[in-house]
Amino acid sequence: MGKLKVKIDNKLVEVEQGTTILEAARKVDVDIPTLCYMNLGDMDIEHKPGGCRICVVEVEGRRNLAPSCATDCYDGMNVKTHSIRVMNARRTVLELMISDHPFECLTCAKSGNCDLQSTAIKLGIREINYPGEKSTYKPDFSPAIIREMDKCIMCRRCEKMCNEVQTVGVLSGINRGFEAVVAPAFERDLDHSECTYCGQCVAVCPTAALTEVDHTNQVLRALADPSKTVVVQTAPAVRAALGEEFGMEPGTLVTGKMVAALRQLEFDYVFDTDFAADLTIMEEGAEILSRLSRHLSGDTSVKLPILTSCCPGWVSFFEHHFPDLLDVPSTARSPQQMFGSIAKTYFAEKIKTDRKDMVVVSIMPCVAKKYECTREEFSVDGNPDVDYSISTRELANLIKRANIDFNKLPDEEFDAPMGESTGAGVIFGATGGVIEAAVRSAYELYTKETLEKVDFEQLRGMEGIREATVDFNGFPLKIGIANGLGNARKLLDEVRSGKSEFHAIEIMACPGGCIGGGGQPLHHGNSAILKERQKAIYREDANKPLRKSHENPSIIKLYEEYLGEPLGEKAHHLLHTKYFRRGRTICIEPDVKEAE
Amino acid sequence: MKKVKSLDDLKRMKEGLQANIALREKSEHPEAMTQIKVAMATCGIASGAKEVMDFFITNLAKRNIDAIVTQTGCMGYCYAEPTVEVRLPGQDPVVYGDVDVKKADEIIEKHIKEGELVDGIIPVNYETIDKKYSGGI
Amino acid sequence: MHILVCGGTGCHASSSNLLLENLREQVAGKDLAGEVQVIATGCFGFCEKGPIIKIIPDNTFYTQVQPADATEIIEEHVIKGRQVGRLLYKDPVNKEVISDSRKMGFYKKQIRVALRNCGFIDPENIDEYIAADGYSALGKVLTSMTPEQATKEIIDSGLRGRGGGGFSTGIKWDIARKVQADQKYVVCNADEGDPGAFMDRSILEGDPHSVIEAMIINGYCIGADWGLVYIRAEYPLAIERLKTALGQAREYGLLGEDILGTGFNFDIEIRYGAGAFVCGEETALIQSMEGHRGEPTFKPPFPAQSGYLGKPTNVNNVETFANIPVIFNKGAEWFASIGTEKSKGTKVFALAGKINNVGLIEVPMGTTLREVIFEIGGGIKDGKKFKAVQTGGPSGGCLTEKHLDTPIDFDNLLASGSMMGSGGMIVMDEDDCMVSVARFYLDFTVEESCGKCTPCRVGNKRLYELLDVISKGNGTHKDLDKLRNLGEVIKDTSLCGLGQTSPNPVLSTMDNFWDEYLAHVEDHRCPAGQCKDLIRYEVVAENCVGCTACARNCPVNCISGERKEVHFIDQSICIKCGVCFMKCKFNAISVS
Amino acid sequence: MSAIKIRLKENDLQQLKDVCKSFNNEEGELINVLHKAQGIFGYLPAEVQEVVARQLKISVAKVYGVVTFYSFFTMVPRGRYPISVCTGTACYVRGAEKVLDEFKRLIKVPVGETTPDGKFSIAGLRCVGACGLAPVVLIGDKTYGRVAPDGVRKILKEYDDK
Repeated sequence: MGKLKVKIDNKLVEVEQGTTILEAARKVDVDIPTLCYMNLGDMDIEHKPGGCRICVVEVEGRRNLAPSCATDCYDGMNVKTHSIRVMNARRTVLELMISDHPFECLTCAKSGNCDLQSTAIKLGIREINYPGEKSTYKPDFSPAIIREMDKCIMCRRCEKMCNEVQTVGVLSGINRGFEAVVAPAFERDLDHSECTYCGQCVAVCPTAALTEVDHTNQVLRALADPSKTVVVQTAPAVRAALGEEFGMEPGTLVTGKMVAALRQLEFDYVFDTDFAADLTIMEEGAEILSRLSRHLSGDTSVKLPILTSCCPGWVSFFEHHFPDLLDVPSTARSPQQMFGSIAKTYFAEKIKTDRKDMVVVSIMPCVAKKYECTREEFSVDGNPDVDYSISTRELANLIKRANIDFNKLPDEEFDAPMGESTGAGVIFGATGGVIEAAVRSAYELYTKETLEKVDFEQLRGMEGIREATVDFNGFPLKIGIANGLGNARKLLDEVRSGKSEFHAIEIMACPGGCIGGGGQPLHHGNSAILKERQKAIYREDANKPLRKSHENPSIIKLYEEYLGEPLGEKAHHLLHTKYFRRGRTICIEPDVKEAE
Repeated sequence: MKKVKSLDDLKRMKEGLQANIALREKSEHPEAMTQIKVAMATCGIASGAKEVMDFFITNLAKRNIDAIVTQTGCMGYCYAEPTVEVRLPGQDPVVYGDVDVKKADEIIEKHIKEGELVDGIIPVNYETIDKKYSGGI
Repeated sequence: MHILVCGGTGCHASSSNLLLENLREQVAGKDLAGEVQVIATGCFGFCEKGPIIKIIPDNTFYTQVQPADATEIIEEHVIKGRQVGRLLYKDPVNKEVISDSRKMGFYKKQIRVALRNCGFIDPENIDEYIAADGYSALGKVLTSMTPEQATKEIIDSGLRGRGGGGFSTGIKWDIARKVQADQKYVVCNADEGDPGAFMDRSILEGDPHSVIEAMIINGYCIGADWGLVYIRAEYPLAIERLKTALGQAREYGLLGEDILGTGFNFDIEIRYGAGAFVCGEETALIQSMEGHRGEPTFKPPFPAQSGYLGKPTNVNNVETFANIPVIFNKGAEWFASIGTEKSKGTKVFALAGKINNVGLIEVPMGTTLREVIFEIGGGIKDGKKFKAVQTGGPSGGCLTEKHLDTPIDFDNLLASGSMMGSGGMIVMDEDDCMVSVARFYLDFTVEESCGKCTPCRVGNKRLYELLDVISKGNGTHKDLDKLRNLGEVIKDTSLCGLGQTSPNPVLSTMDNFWDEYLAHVEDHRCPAGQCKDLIRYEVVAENCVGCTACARNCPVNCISGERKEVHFIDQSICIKCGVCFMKCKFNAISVS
Repeated sequence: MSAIKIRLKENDLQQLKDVCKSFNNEEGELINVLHKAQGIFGYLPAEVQEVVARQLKISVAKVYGVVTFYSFFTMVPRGRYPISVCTGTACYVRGAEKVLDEFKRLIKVPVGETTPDGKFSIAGLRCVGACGLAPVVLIGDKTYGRVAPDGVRKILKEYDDK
């Protein structure tokens, strides 16, 4: 079929059949404002409910205004995006939206980063002509996510992420008309739902209806407390995105500046979660090999595939949705928790500090990590291994608040010993990275040969589900990779039905892996940004002198001095965990009789 | 159980069933049809009006004549019961007295079919039933 | 002799089922079973005077018949041939008694096409439907026409969708017919949500087979073998009758496989609505049928391209379907000969409100409002003055005196600022306040908006709030400007038909009753005396005789006064219910 | 996290599962299932929705979203004598609003709620199609036509001894 000739604001543009007015307009640099529309092209996530009506335009010959995000172009179409009719309508619609929104921009968590606010600025809203009753809802504070639905504009992006992308199914549109809002079942708090705290809803929320729990003040207090030794760890994906908050191009690596900034913030020890990622590979890799060899030798009590367990959103997901498969994932704790555990034992002993006087802060691209560090099993006598987890966005905020000019900071190095890491630890930040890191080590341990080429390109990419076979010297190791919980569910369903042929599966809750985490700088639906972050991660890996976790000298030393063997007793105690059956919030089936 | 297996089946079935609602269809346009009213008050019934009415209903149908048979109250000719009023389309009504089955047969064959009047007409004080009984039927 | 007893919901609600039983008992008891058939039919339409029975062949029309009247009817009318005078219909204007339904003003101007079998056959008996030409259209289509020819017949008939929009039914079928797909669906929209319209229910109650027949024909035309009826769960009687009819059609082989030996298969299932007006919109309806929240989706894709379960789906409403068999039986030309140039055939209206003859009527397109209201409807109740007629329900507008001689069709109504909608027609008199009426409809829309798009979710709420302020006498001229701008924007920007039409009641009343709005705003006065906050009931001392009727009936006991003395209303307690006003026989209560 | 009260009896649970099964546990049949379930229990408490969600393999949030969308579904038990006042247009112009007000005033609960003794509940209803009888009130299955505000007390009296 031929191209369509379309006129938008008197600019001619030729587009393919199936192009929307919005897409065509962007081709000729006509920037139609949108609010509910969201397009994460590479992840095949498109959301255009046509609900907000901000993007309406006038199409010649059409009775009413057309939503440009959902209306396809046709040949000879004549579109006006700024006629007086459109401007009045768009303005009125926005005023309506704001009329049902709290006027607290100055104190709002999203101020300056809010799509509603920027649209209001763009349209020059100075007064609300249609004031009236506002919706009010009880705010919901969970360990990781805050819901303030007074600020919801019903774009339904969160619902899309929660249901169609993540298949977690916690959020749904409820009620109707003016009362309509997005909420968990029975309007319970998230804490009483099956929420995994993956944070994808937070990541796409255009306003502050969904935000992460902010721990920056607690961190500041800890830093100001002379009796506390404050240790910070930074997750791999943070360095690939933090720069964006300071106006740098997506994909700029700011590892050194980040370390410098953390020092200026007066953290006592600036360490790297990558160290713990290497440690994770030691344990998880050993576990993979152990289960694999026992399985291959005919031990039917050993289940395969083995699933990675470093992502807390994912852990929460299988605890809720696949409680019958709790013995399938690796028992290895996540890098964040391994770090906390080691910091408050091995390192605390080293610097002769009581764990009660040590505060471990993690900088994470993640919202679920906030929840993970509150899990009871990760504390000793009520003292958590990781005290506070703050997101990339919160760190940026903290840096700005401390009057630090991030762009002008020098590059600095992490502290020893828990700042040392290999390239394998870095790639944890991208989907496929954990399994690639595991393969690098497992290959050598299994084949007893040196792995020459450490780049497993077949494990990299952005597709939601990928599979690859790695030749372990004659043994074909079948690997599955899923990012996004909806994709994870597909692989899990296969495992549950016994159809899965994989030996090992890596799962990350967020699309793209940690680089697309719920705590990262907002990408506002631009998936090109994720690709740049991914490239940065692999660039950092390539630049590292050491690229296999088991070669990390600090890790080797840790085992020698403290842990003994991977999967050994001490390692088991400090670095492994167990999972809990969480099921639905109301258990009906198992204990009906007891209840009645 | 009946199954309608073809269009012909349906048509046959319709023909068989049509009589059930024919009365209603006809009553939509009664003036276009022969109307027969049988006086069915106590006096009429006592002298055999019901029998006469049944005869009309069954035989008109049998002989394929489009007609409406209705009952009416006493026409006031108690001496001549059963009485029957016959109105052909577009004509004035005629009232017969002392109608029995035999007379009814004659009315059908001669008056209704051929348009010939039959003996036994009550001519006196001619009033239509409609006028006599307010509201009319 | 046939005794037809109306079994529609209206009459049902007034115990017509008991009446039916009593009549049958009497017939059996008096050994009349051979001569007299008692038949429960669908709605006669004349709901104002229900329960109604009609005696065939003499067309005697009895109104407001109580179960206890059965004996008298049988003994007097059936046996003795004497009409029961007190049950006959009296013309409300000239008080003349009319016994023959065909001579009643209510029926004189009506042409019943969609309602042809309502009140004529027993809807629970397929044999009666077949006797009344039922399924012959299906036979004709399946054996002698190609889908294309049959579709063309509908296009040629000029039939337009009776559900509201008025899109050409034939063209709609043709679009669905031309789409290639392995599976297609036919959907009958029986989710009549317009408050005050009940024709679809009446048709399903009175003539379910005509809808079934039409759906099969539709299936044949577009190449679908499955049909769904989406029906309001609040319509228990219609559901029962439809289920019975489906069962009978299946038993006769008219539904199922190899229909009439032609190799064509088609079956129908029932889906229930659950109380959401927006589900009358076809995309919302499809969402609902799939088990989702009934939120409309953006068109295109149209259901004809991607509908139920993503398959091409043709959706028509009940009344539209009810017209289909007649078109094939009598020909497209016959159908097109009725009505106006662009609106063919007849339209069923639910005539209600301040009118003498409330009921369901069917008139040719092009009939004027005057004919409908004053001839068929018998004029305004209690001799009051006609003020407005609201058509199209919450999507329509109010028409006035000046529109009375406008021939009713899709385009004229639209041009007058209202719309056909599903055919609700609510007549209002001088006591109805137009601001309140607009507010009533907005209240409905606010409650029924799905909440998906901003203008409908928030905008209608704001419209309602503005109207509320005005009806309380607190509105300003600026509020009136806002009302208009907001109304226009909501129409222009809403996602679906609900929002695109919801401001109509406001905009049309503003157009036609501007003075009334001004009176509320400028004088803080409600000319119709209906807005509670703007009126007070007071005792007119010179007329009050102290009969105590007002005091005794006042629900809040705010009226005091001794017997034979002038009474007094305590304004601080008065809830303005108006009972005192209604009860006073001496014009001693005034509204101001 | 797990100890939350359960109100379903075992046979209720079985009945509910049977309902779901009769619709092949199909997701698309959610609304039909909810109709049946409400028919059994009179309303749709959270527990019922949980079971339905599990049987149909859909999220509870979605079931709740559907339940709260449609006005026919309710999560509160209705009274033994549910009062529905038709607020369709025909009834409205013939004074239904005042009738509704009077009912509210006399049974002392707002629309959508049930009296504390569980006897009456009151709701608005959009057009029962008996416009000839406007204003119309339904109490249970019983229809009252041409109801005037001052007739409300008398209607309620019928239920005095019940």
